[in-house]
Amino acid sequence: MVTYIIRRLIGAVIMLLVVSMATFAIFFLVPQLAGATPEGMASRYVGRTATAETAKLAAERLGFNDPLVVQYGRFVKGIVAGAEYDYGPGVEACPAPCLGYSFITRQPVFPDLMNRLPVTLSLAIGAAVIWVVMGVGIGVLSALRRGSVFDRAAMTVALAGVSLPIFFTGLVSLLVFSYGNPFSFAAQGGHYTTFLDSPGQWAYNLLLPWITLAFLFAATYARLTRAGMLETMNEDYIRTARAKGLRESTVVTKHGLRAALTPILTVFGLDFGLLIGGAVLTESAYSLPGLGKYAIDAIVNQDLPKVMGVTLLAALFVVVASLIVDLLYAVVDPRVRLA
Amino acid sequence: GTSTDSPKESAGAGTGAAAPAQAEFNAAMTKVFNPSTKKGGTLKFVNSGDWDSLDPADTYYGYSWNFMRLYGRALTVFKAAPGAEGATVAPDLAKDLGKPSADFKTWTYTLREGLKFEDGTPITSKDVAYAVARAFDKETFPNGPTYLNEMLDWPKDYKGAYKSKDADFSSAIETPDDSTIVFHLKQPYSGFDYITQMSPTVPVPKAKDTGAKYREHVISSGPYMFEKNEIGKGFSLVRNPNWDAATDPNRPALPDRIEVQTNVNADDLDNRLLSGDIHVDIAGTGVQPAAMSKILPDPALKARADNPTLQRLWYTSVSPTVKPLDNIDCRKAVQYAADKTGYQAAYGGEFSGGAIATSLMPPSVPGAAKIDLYPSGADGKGDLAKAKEHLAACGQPNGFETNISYRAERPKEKATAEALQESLARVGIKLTLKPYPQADYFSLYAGKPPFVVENKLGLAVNGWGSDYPDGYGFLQQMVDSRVIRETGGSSNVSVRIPDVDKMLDESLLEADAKKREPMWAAIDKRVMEEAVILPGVWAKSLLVRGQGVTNVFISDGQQMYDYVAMGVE
Amino acid sequence: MTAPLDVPGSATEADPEAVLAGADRKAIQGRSLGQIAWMRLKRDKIALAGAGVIIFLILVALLAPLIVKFLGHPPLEFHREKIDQSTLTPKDAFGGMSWDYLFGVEPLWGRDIFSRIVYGARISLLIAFLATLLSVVIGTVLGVVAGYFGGWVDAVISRAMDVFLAFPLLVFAIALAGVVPDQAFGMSGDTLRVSLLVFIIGFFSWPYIGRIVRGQTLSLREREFVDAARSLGARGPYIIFRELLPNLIAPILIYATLVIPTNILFEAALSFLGVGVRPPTPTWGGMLAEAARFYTVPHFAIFPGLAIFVTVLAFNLFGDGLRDALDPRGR
Amino acid sequence: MSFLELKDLKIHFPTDDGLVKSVDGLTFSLERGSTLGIVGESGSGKSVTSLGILGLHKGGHARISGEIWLDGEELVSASQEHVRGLRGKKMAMIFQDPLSAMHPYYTVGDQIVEAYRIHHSVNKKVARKHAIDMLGRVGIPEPGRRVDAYPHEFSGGMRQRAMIAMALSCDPELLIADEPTTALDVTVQAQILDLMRDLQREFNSALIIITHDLGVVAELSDDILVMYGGKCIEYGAAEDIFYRPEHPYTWGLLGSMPRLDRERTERLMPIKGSPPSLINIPSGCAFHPRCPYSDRTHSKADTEVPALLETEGGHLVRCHLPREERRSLWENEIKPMLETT
Amino acid sequence: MTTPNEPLLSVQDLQKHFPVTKGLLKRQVGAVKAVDGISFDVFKGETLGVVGESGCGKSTMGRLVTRLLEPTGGKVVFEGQDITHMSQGRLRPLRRDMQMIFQDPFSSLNPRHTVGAIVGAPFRIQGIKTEHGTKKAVQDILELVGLNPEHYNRYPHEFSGGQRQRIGIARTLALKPKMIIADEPVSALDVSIQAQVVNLLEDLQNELDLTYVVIAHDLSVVRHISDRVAVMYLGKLVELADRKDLYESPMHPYTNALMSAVPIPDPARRNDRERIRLQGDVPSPLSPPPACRFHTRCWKAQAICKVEEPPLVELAPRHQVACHFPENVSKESTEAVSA
Ligand SMILES: Nc1ncnc2c1ncn2[C@@H]1O[C@H](COP(=O)(O)OP(=O)(O)OP(=O)(O)O)[C@@H](O)[C@H]1O
Ligand SMILES: Nc1ncnc2c1ncn2[C@@H]1O[C@H](COP(=O)(O)OP(=O)(O)OP(=O)(O)O)[C@@H](O)[C@H]1O
Ligand SMILES: [Mg+2]
Ligand SMILES: [Mg+2]
Repeated sequence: MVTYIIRRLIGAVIMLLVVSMATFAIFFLVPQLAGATPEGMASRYVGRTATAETAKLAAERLGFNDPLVVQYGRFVKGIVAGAEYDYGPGVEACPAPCLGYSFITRQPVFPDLMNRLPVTLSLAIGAAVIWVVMGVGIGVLSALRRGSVFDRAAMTVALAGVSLPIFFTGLVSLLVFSYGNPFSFAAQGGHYTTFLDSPGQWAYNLLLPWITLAFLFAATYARLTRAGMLETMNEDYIRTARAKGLRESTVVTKHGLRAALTPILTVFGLDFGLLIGGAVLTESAYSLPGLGKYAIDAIVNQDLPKVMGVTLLAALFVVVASLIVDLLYAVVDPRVRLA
Repeated sequence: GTSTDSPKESAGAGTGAAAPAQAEFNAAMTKVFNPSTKKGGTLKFVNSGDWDSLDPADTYYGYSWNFMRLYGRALTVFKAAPGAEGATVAPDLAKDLGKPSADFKTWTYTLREGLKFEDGTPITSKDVAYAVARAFDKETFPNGPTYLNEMLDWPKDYKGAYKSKDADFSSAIETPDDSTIVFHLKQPYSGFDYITQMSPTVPVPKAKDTGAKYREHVISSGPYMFEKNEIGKGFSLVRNPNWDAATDPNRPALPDRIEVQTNVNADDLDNRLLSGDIHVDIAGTGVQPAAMSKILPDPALKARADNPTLQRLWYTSVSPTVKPLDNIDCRKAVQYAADKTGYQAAYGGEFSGGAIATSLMPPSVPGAAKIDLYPSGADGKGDLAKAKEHLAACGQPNGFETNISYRAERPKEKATAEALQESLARVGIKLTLKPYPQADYFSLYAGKPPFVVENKLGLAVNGWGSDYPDGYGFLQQMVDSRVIRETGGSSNVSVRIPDVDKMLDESLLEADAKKREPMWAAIDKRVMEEAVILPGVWAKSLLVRGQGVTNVFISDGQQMYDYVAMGVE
Repeated sequence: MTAPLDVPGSATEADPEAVLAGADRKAIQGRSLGQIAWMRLKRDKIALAGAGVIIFLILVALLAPLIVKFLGHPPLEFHREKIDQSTLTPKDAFGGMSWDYLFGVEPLWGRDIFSRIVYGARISLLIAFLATLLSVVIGTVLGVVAGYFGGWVDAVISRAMDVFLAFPLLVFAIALAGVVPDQAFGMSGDTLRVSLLVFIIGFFSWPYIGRIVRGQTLSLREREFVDAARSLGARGPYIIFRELLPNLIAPILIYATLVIPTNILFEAALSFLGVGVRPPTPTWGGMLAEAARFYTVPHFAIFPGLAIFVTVLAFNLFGDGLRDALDPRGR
Repeated sequence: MSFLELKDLKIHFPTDDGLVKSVDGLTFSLERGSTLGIVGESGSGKSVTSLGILGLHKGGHARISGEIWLDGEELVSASQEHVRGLRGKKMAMIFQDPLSAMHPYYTVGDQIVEAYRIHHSVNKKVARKHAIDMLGRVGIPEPGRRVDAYPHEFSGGMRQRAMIAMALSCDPELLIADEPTTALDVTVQAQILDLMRDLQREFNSALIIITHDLGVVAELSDDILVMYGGKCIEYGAAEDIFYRPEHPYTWGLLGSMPRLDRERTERLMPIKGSPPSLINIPSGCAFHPRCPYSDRTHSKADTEVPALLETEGGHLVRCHLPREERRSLWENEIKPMLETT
Repeated sequence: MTTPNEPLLSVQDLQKHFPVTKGLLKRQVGAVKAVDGISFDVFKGETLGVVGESGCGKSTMGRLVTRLLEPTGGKVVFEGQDITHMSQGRLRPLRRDMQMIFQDPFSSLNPRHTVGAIVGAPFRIQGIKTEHGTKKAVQDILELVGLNPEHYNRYPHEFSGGQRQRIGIARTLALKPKMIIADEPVSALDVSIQAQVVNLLEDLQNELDLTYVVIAHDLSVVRHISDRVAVMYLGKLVELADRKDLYESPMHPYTNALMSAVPIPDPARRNDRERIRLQGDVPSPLSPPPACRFHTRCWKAQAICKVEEPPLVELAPRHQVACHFPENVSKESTEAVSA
């Protein structure tokens, strides 16, 4: 078990390295292929009145003159061992995990990320609760009443749900339920209150994003659950459970649901992990100051350390989520052996 | 100056005793709207973007300079008064305006008494000198203006307060005593008071300086100080107990508290402003198209709006290095063929966009003259006959193909490109749209001469606003060919006229403002003759007065609401 | 003596027709699995409706110039006379919808929304199809290779798929689409953008197909007909192409149909975020992004939104139907 | 009335391809303490019958008609809830593939405890003790430890034992074993068959054993029912079926089987063709297309469904051939063939 | 049956160990000794039956002989050629002479190929041109196995299990092999169909002069079709003898137990049979018992059985057995062995 976790973590580290290399390459290699010089790249970060001299200095300060490998090595070293940054009057230590500091705002990235994380977490957790309850509930009911009016209606809505782009749903829901028009019951975009400050306001502000995001996922989960449930209810062991004389409700919940939900656990883990890593479209649509918006803003400004930070954090979440899912899976399904 | 949101200068004090203004369109343009001296309340600002930096050495946004005056005092300040008076300079930290030497090369300021930082330590001339010296370090403070770096007579090899730690820079700045500061200029400059109102002269206590991290907590010398600062989200200011109103005639300091939220979706911002949820859209660049379409048809909303003209030109560079635009007739054909009303619409129409421009300098810049070398017909939609004539003269009677670049993230520039594409197509000039990332626009693409040639960027959508209301400030970065760098980065991408460079230098040597002004107009005309800039619109913005805000007015110094004077009901 | 139960004639003891007589063979005589699937599909009205819409959309995309010629105005043509010049929104009610402008006109320039939607279908479908093709090709090749060869090849490819699946794809795609210069790989303009998007989308969605194909290959590989071919002396390529691939076509087809809508959404998302095909070429996502700026004119958002929705829904419906038809377990 | 009686039981499934007549008029009865073997080829409706007796098609889309009398109660018309109450306690079932028939997520013990506690209100501890007891009874070594194992941790034989323990945990009066040994090796099969025989004696329950293996039925059954195409085609005491079979299909089955207990016959005697589809059961006698004697029935074979008639002492046959002809065919042609060396 | 001196197939000390790996680096932690040193000969024209319980290595043996698997050790000689480690390329021509019939008629036919393609595959793969074209050849073969040649263009799913197995047989016959290895050719079929196929195999053998190795777990079937029978237990050959000898006087206790476990379709004999009931299941081939592998279940086992592995020796003419305490053996031969 412990060795399994260690092995998985090693795998995760390798994966994060790959992810970071790819991100790095996009930001350095691609512009270089397009003919950007170190000074040229540095001149993004030196303000509007900079002289060539300043650009050169900046290029040096940012280390753009070094070979890519060296730059990348420095980045990785920062994560592992921390780094030091020249702030003018003195150097400042950026303790590990140091994801670098923004080329533009000169802020260390890590605290920024930690700052944004609660927003995305709030969004993801709230939405996840809604979509799991709704999706799984509807999926189970649909499966049990296969072919009924409810089933058909639910599946039609679900199919529509997975076919709607979230940036469109977001826009329409803002138009209909917000922007100060008569039906509005929800906050406009761009508001975020921390849970600790005011739980009520927190929920009120996130209501619309939650619903929109949850709608999309609930649709997917309803379909998944229904399919899983239909399959499980055809299993031999369900027949056995019935042959024992178990009540149908027990058969469904204790024997059917548990088995049907386990594969959904995996999907959920991945979805949730990806979502924490940045609900890019939702956060853009509702201008929530979460990691996804942070990533987009950073990309627009070509602020590499920020992008690296989010990408890595996002990948980390996926990896951790899938590790947790696998561990949970082993708990839920005794057949799974972690080796 | 900047191609983005332009910095400006600052305001003075007293809201004057103007008569209460009616709530009507443009009510805050020339008069103070809703004047009051009532103190207290929280003034809420929202920014759809974010500051480049809150550090006085490192910021170059007009709104930032406007706002900074709440927590930082420079040597001088724009008067807090509506209209033209707001573009005049008043002493701030200094007792009086600067005292120039006869040759305008030495400027002396004497500080007021009783000035204190937020922590109670007195403000001395050394703090001002230190602030300027640290601002010299562009590596640490890449964003801030560089006027003082270039104007003062710094020692050779001087690298700023950090890298040349104990170096003697008295050749540039002297502080004979704690209340006197003397600036030594390399060349005479009569408008130096405009320079000292810029943020780099806001004093910084050396003991509290943390370099690039100083932005996280700037030590206040003004009426408000930082309470909490979450970069990327917002911050709040509270009263500075060590600020003494007696030393500061320019700032009424009405609200008790100021809250700023950053990175808010622009449309949400407009809605919240209209609904009264917030007081000020701090960027001061005007509302989004959606809000505009709500405001203009609605008299009640329109009465809350102001529509100032900015010292800013939205234009398109026409690159003479790209064939066939190396031929002046081809460039003229572009001038004639362009549909200026489309240009105007692209920026938001006559209210949000601005007035159709016929030359570089907006009428509000001192010395601006009416120059219209390429009249675009009665309806403003271009003079196609003339355009064709010039096309023929250029040897391209059927038109030609070239590219037009713009900043991908800017919908208005995209619309401009689309408008030009459509209007030039009428005479056979085929444009292909080339969006580039904003962050690299000048450094890697449109501002990089070899790239322009290679990629045939005949046209580049561009824009420029003045740092302070002065012809030189408006024109220099736009037309001086010497700012063009082969490695990229300059916002002048098309003007390379030796005459113009010479004229600029000559104007600097002219000490008399009255004689300088016609020189600006001459430069403007000369550039237009070469047809290397296609002027689009002289920008205007549609601003909305927040509900319950008092002392609202727009000054020519800020070209947006003056934030120092504002209070809340 | 007659052995009553044993039809004489040794090897041919069971009369061939009699052997068949037991079951009713008429219904399925001479039908391949594909034909059976088609029969089932034909009975699935909803899937057929989906297919109908898809065909319609493809026709619309192909015939865009013709359709626009008769029913609209060129997609890039300005109609500023339809726009109120101070608010920049359409003058007429309902966003300017009329017989002339079926879906109304865009704010600002007054371009015909109908024709832009029609032309937008080209980009959407082109990118979605090509990207799907790319991901199918990559996914199939790598999936088959991983599944068939196993061992470390499989380990490497599977790891790679994990990495892709853990990637914050959208962020990554935006970053990539944003930094690629204007001219690259000998292409420029729309060609480059389309290729780039196809590459990004296709390249990032292959693991989904790859995983399916790998899994199927793994299970097919265990089937005895593969051993049978090997025991006849068949080589690797023969087994992959002749034995495995025909059996992979069904799952690939199903997943391709189900990946297409995902890719349409992906393209729309990238265009929405401003890194898609460049203006003024109309795309649905791009129109939605514009519409968000002019949200006071709701019809501007609704038509591109509906276009995406209907297209994606059609593919999903058809894909579901196809899966039920091709996958005998599906019922 | 016998302990279990089926009267004209029909179980039909409407499907897309047509109506599947899985069981089409099945009648038989069974006494306590005796064993019935049901044999038939794959798809002849054996499993559907057994699930039908347990009422497990209820609530599904099956169409059920006829009567099932268990210990004086009619089950087809009884409410679903009532039948559920009988399951496990009154009647229980052992399934073919114990691995898929046991829930993979619960321990063997839990699953037995669950079965026990449905019908006995005892606390978990008591139930667990009972489960350990049962596991011991069916010959699982170290039941105290094995009770906490999961099904996948058991070998095939042990799983089937656990399955039996589960089925017997409430002392059911009727036990149905659907191919209980098909998935097992011969040596293990022998163990399980012994076990079932012993347990049946001990519990004195009625046992239905379903299989394709005539050997297995011969080992266990008192009576044998041969199914073909959803119908009973021959029924009788084991000795009748093996020594005096009267239906050509039964002859075919016997002729198809190589036998371990005899030196090899020159040729096996298969039945030609393959089993019918239950959607399109051949008209008349379902077996007629495969029957070598169908031409001797004066063309009744494909028009008239033969009735299940008693020939003598509880031996029932469904065949158009005159009884005399059948007997002489068996005695003169078939039997000698089977015994040739 | 006559036995030529030269065996068609000769297997010597054949071994196959499947490595069991663990961890990221695929460390080998053990091996499944699926086939662990077996030797036998198959002579032209005869049928060798191989029986044993599930997992004892029968299929593995078959696959080794046909070189679908690479042997770990030992030697396979076919027609005088050592094919143990022959490359697949050199093996190709030899494959014409040695063919395999598979157990599962559903998985052994490619569902996407027509019957024509399936039966014609050998021609295509081996690059053989036939006189009247492949189609004619295929149709001839179909006729030979009792299928209607007109079914050439049908797909496997249109056939019943027995017919499918005939198709599989037809495929093996296409190249006129000398030897056919049949791995449980009838165990997936219903009794009535099973007999059809068994008869077909016999008829083909007579007609085409084939040599069979028939693997099965059904002792009755093996008894019916084999000339000689080999009994396997846990990867080892425990007994190898002519059919009659083996069934009438089995020497190995395991063989004896195996036969007495088979239910006899004769109700009269259900009580009078003398039975040997083995306890427990077959041990795992991962850690087989040492020495005589049967000792854990053997009622005759003594101390020596746990330490010394009995060799496979010929205790009677043409009757080999590997046991320390064989049954049905004349005294002399036992002594001969111990001497
Ligand atoms: N729920 C169902 N819906 C439709 N058809 C069904 C259903 N259950 C069983 N059948 C059909 O009924 C027929 C009889 O099935 P059953 O399982 O009773 O056969 P069996 O005699 O047990 O065969 P085997 O020996 O293979 O287990 C089969 O053709 C099967 O396809
Ligand atoms: N590819 C493989 N990798 C690992 N172990 C294997 C492999 N193939 C077979 N084995 C193991 O080798 C042993 C012998 O398997 P084999 O299939 O030869 O048995 P068998 O006698 O044919 O059994 P059955 O009667 O079930 O077909 C089994 O324990 C099996 O699990
Ligand atoms: Mg069955
Ligand atoms: Mg096997």
